[in-house]
Amino acid sequence: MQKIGVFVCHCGTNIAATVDVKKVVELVRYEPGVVFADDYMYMCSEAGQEKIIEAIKEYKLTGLVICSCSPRMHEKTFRACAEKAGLNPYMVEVANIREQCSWIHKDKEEATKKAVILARAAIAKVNLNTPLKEGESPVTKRALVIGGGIAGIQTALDIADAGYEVDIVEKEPSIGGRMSQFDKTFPTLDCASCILTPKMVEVNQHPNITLYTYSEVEKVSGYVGNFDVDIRKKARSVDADKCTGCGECSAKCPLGKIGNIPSEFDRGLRNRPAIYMPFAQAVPAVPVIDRANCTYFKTGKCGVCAKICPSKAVDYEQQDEIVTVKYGAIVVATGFDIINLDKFGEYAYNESPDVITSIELERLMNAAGPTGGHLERMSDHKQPKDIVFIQCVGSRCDSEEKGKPYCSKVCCMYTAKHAMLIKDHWPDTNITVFYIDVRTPGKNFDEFYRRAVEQYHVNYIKGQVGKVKPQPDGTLLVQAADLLDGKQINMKADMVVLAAAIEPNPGVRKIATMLTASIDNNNFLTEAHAKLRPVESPTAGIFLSGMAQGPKDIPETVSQAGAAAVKVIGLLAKDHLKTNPCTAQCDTLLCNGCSTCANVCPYGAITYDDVQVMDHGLRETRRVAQVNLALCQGCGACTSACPSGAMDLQGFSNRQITTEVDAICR
Amino acid sequence: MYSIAKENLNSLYAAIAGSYDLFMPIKTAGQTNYGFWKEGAEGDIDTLKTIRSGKDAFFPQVEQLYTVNREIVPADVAAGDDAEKAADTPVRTKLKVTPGKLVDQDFVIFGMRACDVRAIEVMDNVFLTDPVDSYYKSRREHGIVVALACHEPEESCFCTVFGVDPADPSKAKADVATWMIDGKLYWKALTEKGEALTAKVADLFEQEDADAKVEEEKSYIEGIAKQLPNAELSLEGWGAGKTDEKFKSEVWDKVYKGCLGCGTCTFVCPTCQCYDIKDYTTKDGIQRYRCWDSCMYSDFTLMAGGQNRQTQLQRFRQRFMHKLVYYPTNNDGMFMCVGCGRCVEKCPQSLNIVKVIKAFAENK
Amino acid sequence: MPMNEENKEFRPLIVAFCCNWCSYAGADLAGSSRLSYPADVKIIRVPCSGRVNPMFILRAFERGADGVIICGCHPGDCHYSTGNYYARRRMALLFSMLEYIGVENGRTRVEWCSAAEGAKFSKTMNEFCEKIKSLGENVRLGDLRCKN
Amino acid sequence: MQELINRLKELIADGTVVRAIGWKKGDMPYNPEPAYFEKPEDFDNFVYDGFCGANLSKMMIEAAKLEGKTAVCLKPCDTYSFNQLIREHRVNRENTYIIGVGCRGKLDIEKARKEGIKGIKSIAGVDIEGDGDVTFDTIYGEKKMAYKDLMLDRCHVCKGKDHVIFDEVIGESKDTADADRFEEVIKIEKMTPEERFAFFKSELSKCIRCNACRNVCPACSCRKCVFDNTKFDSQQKANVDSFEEKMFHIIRAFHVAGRCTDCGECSRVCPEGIPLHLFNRKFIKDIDTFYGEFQAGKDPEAQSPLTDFTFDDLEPKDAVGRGDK
Repeated sequence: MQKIGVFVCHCGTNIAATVDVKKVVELVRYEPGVVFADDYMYMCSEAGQEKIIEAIKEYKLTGLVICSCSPRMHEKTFRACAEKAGLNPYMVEVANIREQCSWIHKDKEEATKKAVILARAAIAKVNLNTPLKEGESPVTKRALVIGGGIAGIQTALDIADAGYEVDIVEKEPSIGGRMSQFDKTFPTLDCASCILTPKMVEVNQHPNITLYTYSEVEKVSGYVGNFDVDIRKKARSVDADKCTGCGECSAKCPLGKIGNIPSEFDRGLRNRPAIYMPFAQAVPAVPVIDRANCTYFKTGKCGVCAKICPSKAVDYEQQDEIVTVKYGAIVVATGFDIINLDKFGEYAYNESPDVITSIELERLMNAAGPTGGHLERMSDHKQPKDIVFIQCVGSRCDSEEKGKPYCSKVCCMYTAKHAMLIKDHWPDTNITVFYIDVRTPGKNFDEFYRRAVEQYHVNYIKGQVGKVKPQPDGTLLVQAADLLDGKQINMKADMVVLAAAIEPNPGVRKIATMLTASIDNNNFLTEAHAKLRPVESPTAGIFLSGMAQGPKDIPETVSQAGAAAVKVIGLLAKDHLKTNPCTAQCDTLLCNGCSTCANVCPYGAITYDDVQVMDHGLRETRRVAQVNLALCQGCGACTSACPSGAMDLQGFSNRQITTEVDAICR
Repeated sequence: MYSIAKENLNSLYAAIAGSYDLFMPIKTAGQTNYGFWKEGAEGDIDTLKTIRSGKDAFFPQVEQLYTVNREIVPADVAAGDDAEKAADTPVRTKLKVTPGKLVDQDFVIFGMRACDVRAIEVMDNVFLTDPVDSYYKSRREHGIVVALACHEPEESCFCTVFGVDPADPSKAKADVATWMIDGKLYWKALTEKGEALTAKVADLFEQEDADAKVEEEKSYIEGIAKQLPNAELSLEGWGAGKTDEKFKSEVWDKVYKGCLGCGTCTFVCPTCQCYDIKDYTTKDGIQRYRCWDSCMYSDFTLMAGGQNRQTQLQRFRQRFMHKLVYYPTNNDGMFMCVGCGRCVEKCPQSLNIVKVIKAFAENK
Repeated sequence: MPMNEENKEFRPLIVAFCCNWCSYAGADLAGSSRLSYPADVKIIRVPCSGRVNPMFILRAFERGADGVIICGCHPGDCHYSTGNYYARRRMALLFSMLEYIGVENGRTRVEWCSAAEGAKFSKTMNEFCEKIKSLGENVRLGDLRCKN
Repeated sequence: MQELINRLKELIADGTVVRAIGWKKGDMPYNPEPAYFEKPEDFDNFVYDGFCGANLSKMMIEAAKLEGKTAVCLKPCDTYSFNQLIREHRVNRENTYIIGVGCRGKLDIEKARKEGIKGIKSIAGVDIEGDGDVTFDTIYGEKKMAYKDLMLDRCHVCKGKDHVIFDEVIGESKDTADADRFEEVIKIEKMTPEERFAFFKSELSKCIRCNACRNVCPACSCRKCVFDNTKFDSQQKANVDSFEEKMFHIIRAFHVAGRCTDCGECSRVCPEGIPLHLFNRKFIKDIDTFYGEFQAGKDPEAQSPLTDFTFDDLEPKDAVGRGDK
């Protein structure tokens, strides 16, 4: 039986004015377990706390009930106070007789009655309280960033600058991601690579950053502060230490001319050799051999690259290598890609080479691109006179299987960008943009868009394009409806640019599963809280950076990347993590091992093990639930999913809540 | 001998209920169980077997034993005269115990079959021997048993095996014996209690010399009883003193396998008399009550250390050893089964005492 | 104690389960904004609406509660991200079952109430009390023993 | 039946399995019991006929822990329960050899008793292959009943003749459904609250808390039921107050909601003939209407509706009073 002390606070007149404090004290004295009850003007004050401490010592109290303001206000205070007197802080319960009683009731008798009942419930609960202790788990002071795009780069740099070691895992041969494919960036029109490449180099040279390019995360185990990650370093067939990045091999590779291996980086607008660097400023400046296409790997003959390599870096024998590294935190920055357009036959993307996506346009206009920055049609290499841009191709799309329900957010701006850049170089080009809405929230965004309309006279038409028909004369017939003056439009174009919807990088699902990080219907990673914890995953120790979490432009991405870094730093700065003691616990004698609880746990905190149990003299090996206290946040979802009651929540146990119910209903 | 036409039974019930509580088979939601007859209730003595036996009359499934309440000893009293001390003296409470009410009015159990009447004798040996169970005793003293012959026994019946006579309730320890013959209920008081009851309702009856009729009915019933599939069931090898050989037998392992560990057999059984005692917390105290328990339950007599019967085999064996060996051993050979056949009809997995007895016979 | 001694007007007994992060905070806000609701409402703090086991609700009715209300974060705002989604399904099925066995509709209720919605909280509680008053004492789900 | 027996003997003989779980002849023509068969002679008492209604899937929880494989005879509807047990990791599939046995509807002796048939000596026409009427030879003369009229209620809403999981199938099955699965539930939903309450009160007041419904239920596979353990201090052995059987039956049904395959065992075994399936089926109906068609046990991978959600699920307030609208 507990020895409970009850302390009723006047809170000046806040409580005492409507609750007969003395009467409450008199009545709760009679409750089972109560050995002491008293009232005081301000319980939370120094003097008040002193009274509590004295009472704990004098009456050897094992539990406290404080009838005062909301526990959200002073629970911490009173717990600390109990601890001072050597009482376990979790033996304290607060009865909220201010916010939920004195402040909302006028009739003193009624309020007093209710105060007694609330106190009674708290007393009943304390009778079942047990001392709880925070757990501790160590933190590995190293972070993993998955994805080497601008998001990953920024996060990694910020963490590294704070003095922690960071590894970046990038599945492509070079970091840089989508941004490295872009030509210029809105709304300032400064060149993408000019601002990106310095950061890429910085990453490469940073003492705290280790790069795993052409590598993939294979397996993740562990939990916040203590992840174990297997990284597969795919065989590059080039010894990175020896290679000087001179590029001889790529230049001499016979397949460079005849191989027609489409370059992924240039979105297939030109070909690349079998041994290649995706682009000139690639980091690291080490080529890879594409073994699927390389003649040597297919036939055993050729071997030109190995012969001509001045530093004998080419190594056909190289094998995939798996490295296992410990991390304290993991950042997912897997970025995005654009959707596959096969389902949009009406735009003739697969029929005509002159119907292209915006990313392809970026490459076409990029000085380092396939055309050296000269805009031309892929069909006849003529410069297009009339260009039509089609917005929302697959964005804000009603039909589930065709496109995406969300707005891709960046298309309106980059289309305006494209239009202006083209007009700058070739002012006599006619540009028409078909849009549903033009969305330009953001600093200098609307001004930017208006410049396109007002200064560059880009022709914006509100309307959806119904069909793009390749014509015998090589031009494209664009059929559309003008929604504003309700006219049908038939328009000739030399080139059509599709603003294809963006989607999370397809690989993210696999990664999310490995991390037990939750993911939404559109494969975007979900935040721990949409408003208050936007860069954290519900799974502790997993953080979100960039497009993987939702559509963003570069500035947003960079700032979110920074935010994620701060969260990681905040975590790595700790030597130990205090774990919340109000966690779920499994009674192994009652557990059926049915996995129902694991199915509803938002934190992947429940695992199953076969353990030896001694059940009333019968020894048996059983599959039972195990709660990882470092991951459990104490929501209790498992406890109400568990049919046998094996899962229970410390601090809010089934019997504690039941007894509160009973006390209130007495 | 008295008689009353079947169609007038309701008035008989009403008459009895006028001066007694009338406990009898009543049909509710399609099933017939014993219950207290009230105006409008559908008395049903045609159904041979009520689902629950009549034992509730003396040993109800739930019975209030006593209530305990906390009484507050005010601070000053607890502290004595020292008013100073009183202020912070822990408040003491003392407990007030109120025993449950014993039955003190005569009541009538109507339409009990011979097997159920025999079951009362079985329970008497348990509850009325030292230490006497006052709750049971008071009910026995005030209960007036009106037994009814079984017009057409069913295949699950095997009462004759235990020497119960379905044809002649007057052989059973009843207060009144009755027969239902061709739409007429024949009534014969056997004891003083029976006479007293009869006197209260005599004016509903007609006098009639029906001994011949009754004899005829008896022999009809006996004729059927002989044809019943289990009429010849042999109890050889069971009874007093067989503990060792039976307990150690391997046969148990064969027969228990299907057992679900539910309480159906024990709860429909007229002779099972195990109970558990539980508390129910009320406003300012507890109510202590007892309720039927089943030795088939995994938590039957469970103790902190878990030293109860750990496997279903042990539980299963316990039940039948108790009925066919332990009880006879302690009660001069009287078996703790009356062959009512309720378990034969109701076991979800169709395991029952008959199968057990046969299994042992086969595996000799 | 559904009847209160002085006047024989029926005072319902109402148990409210409030999640710690939204609704309990909402109740506090109602308090600090002095938005009153009947004293018949007694709040039990739970970490999340997903913690509310149907057995708690039936227990409350057994013990003589006349109405039970569960408050949680708005769908999508759960502090634990998904708790209230599970609660929503559990309660939908439980309420439907209670209706099915003949318990009057409206004795149970789920309300999503954020920490900012003090006004909504007090309004909800006022409505709910009125509703329960109109339904009268809960006899169908009560256990008679706990009254004495 | 002989084919089944031969096959089982064969499986034991060639060492595929160590034992088989099937039905053993009863002492009455209508009460075969679930039993283990190991030696050839055990099979002399093996029976599989219309009265073999018991769902044997739950027995595999223990049987699959034994040394060596166990063969189990499952009717089409039983295989759903088995799948559900797999989903909940309660039974070891590797240690199980499932023989899907044919079924043309299972029989309920109570149906015969209701017809006043008693003193039964023998019954003809209940073999698994047979077709046509059932003949009772009783002390009180010969009685006849149509097979269909003798069928368990659950067979009138049969889930179909296909086994959803098996290693091999022996014998023909037929879909005996001739009624709407939710008819009874809808009938009750249409009553007034007072009528509904009266209905359940009278049915449940018969409950003797024997726990047969729980212990036979393949979904109720808890090691120790919440009503037997102290986690909610809700453990009770009898209904002291009318509330308790309500509590028990609502929670019993709630705990199997989304997991109950509607095998109908609860109603089959209730000694008091309480239509317990009405609770489970109500939940099934609601789940179907609220969250889309779901048949527990059909796919062992499928997420149970109560451990799942969508962002725009039905609000509890809209779950009730749908009848009134």
